[in-house]
Amino acid sequence: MDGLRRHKSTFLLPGLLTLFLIIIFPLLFTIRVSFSGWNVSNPQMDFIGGANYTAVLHDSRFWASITRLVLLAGGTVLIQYVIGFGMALLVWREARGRRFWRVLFLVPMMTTPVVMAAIWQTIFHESLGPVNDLLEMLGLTGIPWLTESGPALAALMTVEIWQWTPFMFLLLLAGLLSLPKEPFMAAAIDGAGTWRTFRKVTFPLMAPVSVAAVVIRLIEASKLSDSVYVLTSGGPGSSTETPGYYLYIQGLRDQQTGYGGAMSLTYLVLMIVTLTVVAALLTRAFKLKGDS
Amino acid sequence: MNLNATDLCLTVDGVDHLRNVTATFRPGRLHTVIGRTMAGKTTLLRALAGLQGVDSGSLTRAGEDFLRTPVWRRDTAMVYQQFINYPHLTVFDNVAFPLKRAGLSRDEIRHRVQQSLASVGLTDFGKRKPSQLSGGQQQRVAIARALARRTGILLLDEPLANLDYKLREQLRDEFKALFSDQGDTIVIYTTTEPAEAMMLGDVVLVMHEGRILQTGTPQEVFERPATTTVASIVNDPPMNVFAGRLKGGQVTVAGFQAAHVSAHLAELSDGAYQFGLRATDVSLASSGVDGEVTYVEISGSETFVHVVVGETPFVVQLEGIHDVDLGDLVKLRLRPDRLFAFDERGALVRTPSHDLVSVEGR
Amino acid sequence: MRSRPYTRVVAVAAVAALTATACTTQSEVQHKPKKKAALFKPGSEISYKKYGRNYPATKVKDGPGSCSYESISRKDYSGQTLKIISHAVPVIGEPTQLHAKQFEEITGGKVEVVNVPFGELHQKILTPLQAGQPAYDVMFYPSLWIGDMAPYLAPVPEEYLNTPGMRDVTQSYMDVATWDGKVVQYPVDGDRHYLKVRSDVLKDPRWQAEYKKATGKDLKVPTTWAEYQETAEFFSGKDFDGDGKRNYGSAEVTKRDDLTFSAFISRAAPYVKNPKVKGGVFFDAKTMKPLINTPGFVRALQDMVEAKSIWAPGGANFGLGDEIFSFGGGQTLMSYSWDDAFIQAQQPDSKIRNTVEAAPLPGSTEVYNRTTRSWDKKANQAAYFTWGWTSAVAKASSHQEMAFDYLCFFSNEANTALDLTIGRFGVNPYRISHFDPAFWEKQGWDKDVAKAYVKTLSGMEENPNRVFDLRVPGVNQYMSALANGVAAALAGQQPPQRALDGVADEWVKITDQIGKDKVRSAYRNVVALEDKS
Amino acid sequence: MRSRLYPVFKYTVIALWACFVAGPFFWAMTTSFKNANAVQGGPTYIPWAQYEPTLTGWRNIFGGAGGVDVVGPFVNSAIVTVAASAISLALGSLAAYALSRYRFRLGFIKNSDIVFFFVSQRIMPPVVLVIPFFYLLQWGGLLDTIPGLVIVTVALLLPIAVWVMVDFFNGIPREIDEMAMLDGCPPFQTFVRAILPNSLPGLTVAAMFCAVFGWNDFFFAFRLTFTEVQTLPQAVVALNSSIPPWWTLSAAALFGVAPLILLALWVERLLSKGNLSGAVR
Repeated sequence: MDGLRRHKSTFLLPGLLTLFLIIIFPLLFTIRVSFSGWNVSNPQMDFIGGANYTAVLHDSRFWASITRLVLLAGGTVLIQYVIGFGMALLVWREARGRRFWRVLFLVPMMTTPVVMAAIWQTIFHESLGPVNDLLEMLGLTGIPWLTESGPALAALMTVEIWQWTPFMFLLLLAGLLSLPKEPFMAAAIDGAGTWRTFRKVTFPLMAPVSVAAVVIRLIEASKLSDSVYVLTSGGPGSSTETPGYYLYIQGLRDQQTGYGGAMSLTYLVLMIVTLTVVAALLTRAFKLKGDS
Repeated sequence: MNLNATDLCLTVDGVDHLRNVTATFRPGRLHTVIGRTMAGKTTLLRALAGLQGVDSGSLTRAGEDFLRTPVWRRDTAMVYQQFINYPHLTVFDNVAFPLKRAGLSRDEIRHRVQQSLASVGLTDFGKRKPSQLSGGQQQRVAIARALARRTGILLLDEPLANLDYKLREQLRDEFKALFSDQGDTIVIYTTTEPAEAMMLGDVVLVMHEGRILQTGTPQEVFERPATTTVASIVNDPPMNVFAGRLKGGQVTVAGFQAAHVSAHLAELSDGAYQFGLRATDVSLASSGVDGEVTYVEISGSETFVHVVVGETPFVVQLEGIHDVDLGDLVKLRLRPDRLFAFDERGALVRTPSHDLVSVEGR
Repeated sequence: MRSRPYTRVVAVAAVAALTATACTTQSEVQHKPKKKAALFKPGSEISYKKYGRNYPATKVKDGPGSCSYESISRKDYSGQTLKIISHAVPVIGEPTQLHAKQFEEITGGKVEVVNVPFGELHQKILTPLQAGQPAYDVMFYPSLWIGDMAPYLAPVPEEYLNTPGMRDVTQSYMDVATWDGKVVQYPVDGDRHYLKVRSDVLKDPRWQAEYKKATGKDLKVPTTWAEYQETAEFFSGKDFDGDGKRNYGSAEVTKRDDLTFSAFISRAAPYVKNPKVKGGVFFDAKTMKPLINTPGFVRALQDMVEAKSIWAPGGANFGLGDEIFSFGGGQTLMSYSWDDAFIQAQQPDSKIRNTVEAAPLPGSTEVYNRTTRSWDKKANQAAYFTWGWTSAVAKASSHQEMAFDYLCFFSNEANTALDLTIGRFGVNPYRISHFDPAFWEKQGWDKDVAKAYVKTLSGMEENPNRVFDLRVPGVNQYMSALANGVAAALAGQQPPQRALDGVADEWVKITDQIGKDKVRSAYRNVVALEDKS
Repeated sequence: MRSRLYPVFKYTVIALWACFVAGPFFWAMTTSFKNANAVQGGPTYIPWAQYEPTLTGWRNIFGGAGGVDVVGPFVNSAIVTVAASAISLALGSLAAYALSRYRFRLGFIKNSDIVFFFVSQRIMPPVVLVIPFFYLLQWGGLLDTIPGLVIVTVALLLPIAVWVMVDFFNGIPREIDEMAMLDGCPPFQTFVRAILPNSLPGLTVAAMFCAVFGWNDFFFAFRLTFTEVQTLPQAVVALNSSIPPWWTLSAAALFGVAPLILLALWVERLLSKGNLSGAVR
C-alpha cells in the first residue's frame, strides 16, 4: 500500500500541473486585467477598481444574451438528446444498413463549426439558398431566416442540432451497445411491450450515460458563438447574440480587454454555478447516486 | 519461512474489518479460512497480499517486515472469487504474464505455462481469449496463472463461490490434488463452506467479525468448536444452538425434559446452558419438543425442515423425502448424547466426545 | 527504475520549445537586397494569363519607374522572407497573393501571405503591433483605421513618394494616406460609394410608360433618396427582367457586423453634410459632442427603416457579398456601395454586363444645418469617400525595403491596370490616369457605361461637398456602436431617434475612454479634409 | 405487439434524419462545382441539367490562383492535432488513472474536485484565454510556431481526455490492477501492461474527441499564429471574404472533413464489434 501511495502523485501530477501551468497565467491575467481600463487605444494594466464589474451589472445586452443562452442551450441540448437517443435506438439493433447510418449520423460532428456555419449561411440565404427554394417548391412562402429574430433563432438552433446531435448519438449508442442483455430478456419474458420496455428498462439503464452526455453538451453549448458569428452576427438587432459572441465582440473585436475580462469572469462564475446546479438536479432527477 | 501475522487491526469508516488477527501460516500447508460473508476473510487475504493496508499490527516473513514490502515483491499469487484474467491476452499469455515479469527464459515460460494449463485441464485452450471461455474455465485460467508462478504464498479467495454446484464439487476434488503438491508454498484458501474447508484444509481458521475465533485441524474445529459461533459456522446447515437447563445430567429444553441422562454432561454442575446440536442429530418424532414448521427445503435425497421452537430456530436434516408442510406442528427429538454444551457466554464446556477443549484464538 | 514515457514526452516538448525560441528570435538589422540582372525589358507586355483561367487575357505594357517589373526584377531578395497580412480571398486578398507570387518569381525572395476575414483583421493586426511582436512586415487594411495604426507604421520613404505611380494618385487618396503630415499608408485602392442601377430597365420605354402611369413621374436614375425609394418600391415584387422570378428594388449592406455603417453614412451624407457648415459631421470638432443623433442622421435612419419594403428576401441581413450577388445576379434594380459590385456586374461572363450604369449617390432636397438648428431647403448632394483598402509597412519590420518594394510593385502601373478590371480584387481607380473611358471600353464595356462610370468617379473628386470616414483612434468601436444602433432600428427594436440617441451616448463614453484630446486632434485632420475644399 | 407499420415508420424517420444530416454535404458538393454566375442565378442542384459545372472551386484550394492552398495547412493541422492529441491522451490517461484508482485529499479538495477542475476548463470561454495566451507564447517565443500551438491545444484537449478516461477506467475492475501488481508489476508497469491494453475503446473515443476538437479549432490557431503556421480551418476561413467564393469555400469545407470521416468509420467499426462497450458511460 505504501508503494501505491508513493506512486499516485506521479500519475496525476504531470497532467494536473501541465493544465494548471497552462491555465493559471491566463486566469490570473484575466482577473488582473478585469480591474484595469485596458482597451484598444490604451493597452495598459492600470487600476480602475471595480468599475468594469459595475458596468457589467448594468450591461443589459450582456444579461439579455445570458437569458437567450439559457433558452438556446437548453432547447438545443434537449432536442439533441431526444433526436440523438431516438436515432441511437433506431439503429441500435436490427436495422438494414445500420452501419452506414451510424457513420453518416456521426459525420456532422467531425466538421469545423466556423466552416460549416459558412455553408449553412449559404443554405439559409433567403434568395440564393436551397431552403427557401424547397419551401417554395412545396408551395410555401420563403422564411426570412436570418433577418427576423424568430427564424434567425430557429436557424441557429438548426445548425447547432445538425452539428452536435451526433455527439449525443455517439455517446448514447455506445451506451446502448454496452447494456447488459439480461434485463431485456426479463422484460421480454414479462411480456412488456416496446414502450414499457423502454420506460422501465432501457431508459433507467441509460440514465448515467444520459446525464453525462447532457451535462457535457450543456458545457459545450454554453460557449456557442462560432455559428452566431458567421450566421447572423448576432442579428437582427441583437436578437441572436449569445454571451460567447458578445464576449468576443467586446473582448476581442473591439479590444475592450479590461471590460471583456470582467465580463468573462462574471460569465465564468455564473456558468460554473449554473452547470453544477444543473448537473446535480439532473443526477437527482435520474435518481443516481452522486458519485465520481 | 512462516508468514506471521500479529495483532493486525483495520477499521474503515468506523467498521472493524480486522480485529487483532494473529496467525501463523506455514509453508507446505493449506490453510482454509472459513467464515460467513463479511467476516473479514477477503480483507485478511488482501492485507497479506499487500493490496490493503492495516492500521496496526505486524506481518513478517523470514524476518522481513512484510508490511513494508510492496505488492509486486511479496512473492504472492492470488485467485479471486470473480474470474479475473487479463481480457486482452490469450489464455497462454495470461498464464505467461507473471512469468515474463519474473524474467524467465522463453523455454521455461513455455514449459511452465503448458504444465500449468495441463494441470487445470486447459491444454487446448491456450489460443483463446478469456471471454471465449465458460466461467469455470476462466477460473481455471486464473488458477493456472497463480500456480505457474510457484510463489511462496498462494491466496485463493473463495475461488469456487461463483461457480455452479456441480462444477464446484468437481473443482474442489481437483484442488485437493493440485494443492497437495505445492511444495513449500503457503496456501491460504477462504471459503464459506464447511465441507470445503474441512476437506481441503490442513489447518482451519475460523473467522467472524474480523476476529479469528479458532485455529486448528479440521477435526479439532469440527469436533471441538470453541464457541457457539464457531459451531454454527463450521457446520452446514449451521449447528442448532438453543438455551436449556441441566439438572443432574438431564437436559430440559422448552419445557420438555429429555428421557435419558446424557452421560457426557453428567459431571457438569446444574444450571442454565446453551446447547448445540447438529441438524443430523435432530429428528421428527411422536413426542419431544413442540415446534412449528416454517420452511421446508428438499435437496436431492435430503430434506431440511426449518422449525421454530418458541423463538428459537431449528434445522432438522432428514434422510429421504418427507412430507412436511409449512405450519405443521411437529415434535422434535433431540439426541441427548450428541449435545455440545456451552456456557452462557457461548464458550465450549463439553463435547459429546467427553474431551475438554482448550480454546484458541479468542 | 525504468525511464517513464511521459518524462520523455515532457523532455521532447521542452527541447522543441527551446529550438523554436531560438529560431524566432528576430534580428534588428535591416536587410538590403543585392543587385541582379533584370528579367524584363522595359515596356514588356504583362498579362496574368499564365496564372490560370480565372484571369483575363488582357495585356498591358510595363510602366516606367522604379516599381516596374523591369526595375523590381533587378533586385535580389533571395534568402529574405516578407510576411504579409491581408483580407480574405478574393477581395484584396487575391491580388495580395498574386503579386506576392510574382514578386517571389522576379526577386527570388519569399513572401508569406495570410488572409483574414474582415471582422478579424483589426485585432489580428493590432494585437501584435501593440504587444511589440514583429508579426507582419506588410499589412493591408481599411484606410479608416489609420488612427489606430499610425503609431506603428513606417512612413513611406521619399524615393517611393517620387515614383510616377505615386505622383499620379489623386489628392483625396494622398490625403487619406497621410497622418500628422507624414504619408504612412501606401495607396493601393481608391474607394467611394456610388449608385448602381439597371439602365436597361430604367431606359425601357415600356417600363417608363408604366411608371409614368403609376406615379405620374418620369422614370430616371434617382437623384434623391426619396426618388430612390419611390422607384425601388415601384419595381419591388415585379419581374422586370422577364426571367420568371420576382425582382426587387434595392440591395444594401445591412448585416450588423459587416459594413452597414458605411451604407448608413451614404444614406445620411446629403442630409448631414451642409456645405455652409464647417467643423465636423460626426462630432462638433470643437466640443467633441456627437452629432450622430441630430435630425439629419435620424432622417436617414428613418429612410433606411422604410426601405425594408424594397429589399430582396434576406435583404435585412445582407453583407457586401450578398449585395453584390443580388445586384450582380440581376435580382435587384439598384444598389449603392463600392466599385466591386459594379465591376463584378461588368465581368465578361456577367449576365447583366453593359445593362448597368453608375451614378453619384442620391442626394436630398433639404439639408440640416446644425448651427441654425433648422433644415435648409435646398438640393444637396455629398460625395462620401468611404474607406478603401490601403497598405502599410510596420515600423518594427526588419525588411522595410523589401516591404516597400513589394507595395510599389503591387501598385505599379501594369498591375494596377490589370487589377482594376477584375471585380473580385476590390482594387478601384485612385490615380488620375484611371479616369479614362477608353481604358474601360477596351475591356469590352459599352461606351455609355464607361463614360458614366468615369464621370461618376471623377465627379466625386471634383465635388467640394465631401464626407470622409471617422478616421480616429478607436474608429471600430464608434462604428460598431453605430451599427448596433442602426441594426436595432432596422430590427424594429427601437425607433430611429432613440436608437441614435443610444449611439450618441455610447460615443461619448468611447471618447472619454480613449481620451478626448486624442480623438479631437485626430478628428480635426478629418474635418480639415472636409472643410478644405 | 409491434404494429406492421412500425418498419415503415422506422425507416421513414431514419431516412428523414439522413436527409437532414446529408443535406448540407450535398449542397456543399454541388456548390463546389459552380461559379459566380451559377450561384447568382438562384439555387440549383443538378450539374449539367441546371448549371454548367466547373472545377474552379476545387482548383482554387489546391494552389490555383484566386484561392488558398490547403495542402500546407492540412499538414500543419495534422501535426498539431496528432501531437496535441497524443500528449493529451498520455497525460490525460495517467491523470485519469490516478483519479480512478487512488484517493486524493488536500484540505477540502477530493478526487471529484480534481476531475471537476479538469472538466471545468471546458467551461472557460475561449475569449478569457486567448489574450493571455498571446502574451504567454510571446514570452516563450512560441507565437506562430507549431510547439506553441500544440501547448495551447493540449490545454483544450486534456480535459476531454481526462473526462473520457476517468469514466472508462472506473469501468475496468480494480482486480486487474491488483492482479498485475501481484504478478510482479510496479504501478507504472501495471498501468502500461495491464490497463492501457484494455483501454483501447476508451482511448479511441478520447482520441476521437481530441482529434475532432483539435482538428476543428479555429479560435486559438487563428489568433496565436501569423504566417508560418496556418491550420486548415484558417485556410478555409481565409475564403470568407466580403465577396465569398461559395464554390471554393464549399470545396475547402469538404476537403477539411474528409480525414475525419475516416475516423468516423473507424469508430463505427469499434462500435459494431462491441469494442466500445463501456467506453462511454
